[in-house]
Amino acid sequence: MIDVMYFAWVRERIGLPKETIETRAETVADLVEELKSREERYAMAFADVSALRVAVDQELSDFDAPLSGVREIAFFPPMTGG
Amino acid sequence: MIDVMYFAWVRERIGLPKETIETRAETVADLVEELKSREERYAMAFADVSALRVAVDQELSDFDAPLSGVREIAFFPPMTGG
Amino acid sequence: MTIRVQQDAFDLGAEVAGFATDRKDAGALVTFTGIVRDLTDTDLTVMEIEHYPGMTEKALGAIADQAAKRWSLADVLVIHRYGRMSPGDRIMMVATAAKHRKDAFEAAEFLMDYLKSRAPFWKKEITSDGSEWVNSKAEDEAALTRW
Amino acid sequence: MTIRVQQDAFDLGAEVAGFATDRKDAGALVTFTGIVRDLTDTDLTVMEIEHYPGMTEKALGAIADQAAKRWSLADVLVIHRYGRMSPGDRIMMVATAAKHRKDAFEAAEFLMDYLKSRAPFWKKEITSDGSEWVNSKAEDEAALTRW
Repeated sequence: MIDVMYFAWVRERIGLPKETIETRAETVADLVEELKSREERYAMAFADVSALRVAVDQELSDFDAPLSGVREIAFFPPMTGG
Repeated sequence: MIDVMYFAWVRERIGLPKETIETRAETVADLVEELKSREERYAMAFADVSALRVAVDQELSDFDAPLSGVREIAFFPPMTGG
Repeated sequence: MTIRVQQDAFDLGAEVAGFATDRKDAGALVTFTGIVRDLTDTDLTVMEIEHYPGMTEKALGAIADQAAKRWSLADVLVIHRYGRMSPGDRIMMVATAAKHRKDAFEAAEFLMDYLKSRAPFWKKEITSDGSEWVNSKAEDEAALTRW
Repeated sequence: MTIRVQQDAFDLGAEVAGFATDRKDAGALVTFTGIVRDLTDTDLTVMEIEHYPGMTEKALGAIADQAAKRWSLADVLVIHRYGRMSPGDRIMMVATAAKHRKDAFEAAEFLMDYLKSRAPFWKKEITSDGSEWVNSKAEDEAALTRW
């Protein structure tokens, strides 16, 4: 069970801020493929992962990061703070 | 007639903040020599002109600047504002 | 070191009034304040800022920790707001206090550069024409290579 | 552009509250404040600042003009005090407002570097041991070569 969070336009495209999913995906990239195959809105949100960032357990990470032991994954566009 | 002003430790060594003098000196350096020959306290204040700065009519200037038409000269140590 | 992520407005004067006052060796205080701009080409009515509660505080703390390691600082303050703001409103501020001005300036610029593209905030501009997420700028990412 | 040379204390918060508020394109505000440090090796009781009335305002105005030419600024503020001050007191401040943070930061650093060694102020430290004029630092003169 992993909490998956979405922010900014990723949240808007997918239509929800957070969901808890059961997955056998081994990496972030695997999880993305699994989500894309689920429904069109996921396919649209993840169409270009180079435009996305991922945080694994609240730390910026990479799409090839392993999911073993991870509790929270977040997907979002590049940050625009300040 | 030129107003000559002194600031910081130059003022303290010479013992006054401002005086009006009549001089035939042609440059700032000539004026410094004239003042040094006057009295010991001037000689002491101007002993090392490399440690001094000069402003001519309220603009930072050089010791070889001409005095023709000048109304106000000021001598002081390097600035320490901020 | 103080990190605050809040919806409420803040008062720059009040924030710096008490900042680093117990550190008598701090002769230099630098502040940066980010303000919602009024865009000339459209009528910006609202700026909405979303963030990632939990990660935001951690990310800002990590950036401030890095600054404290790289420069000799008496204190660091970071405040960043989220929610809805209007043109002219203050979005965020950083303050750095140091013995020397060079440390205070560099640390403040470092904090801003990292905060811009490494803290999980997203800006959305809402105008009379609709709303749009602000795109990140290549120059903001490039600014990080300086450090 | 505002230049003030004054004996009275100033309030950083009040100064920036009204600063550049009419320029809605200014999204970045940088301030620097110089504070009288408490020296650890001696007991500094008073800092006395002398200046050259007339020339001071001109010199600060010229430095601010240069900054306004080199960077795209919405506004510039310089306040410098003279007279007697105690440790913890604020000596001076500069503020710069700009569309982008890089301009605001660079202009503030430029103003400080020039103000340090080109504006006619002299500091004297008065301690329990006596009084001494502060020496200018080679690094402050060297800082000017950057611009």
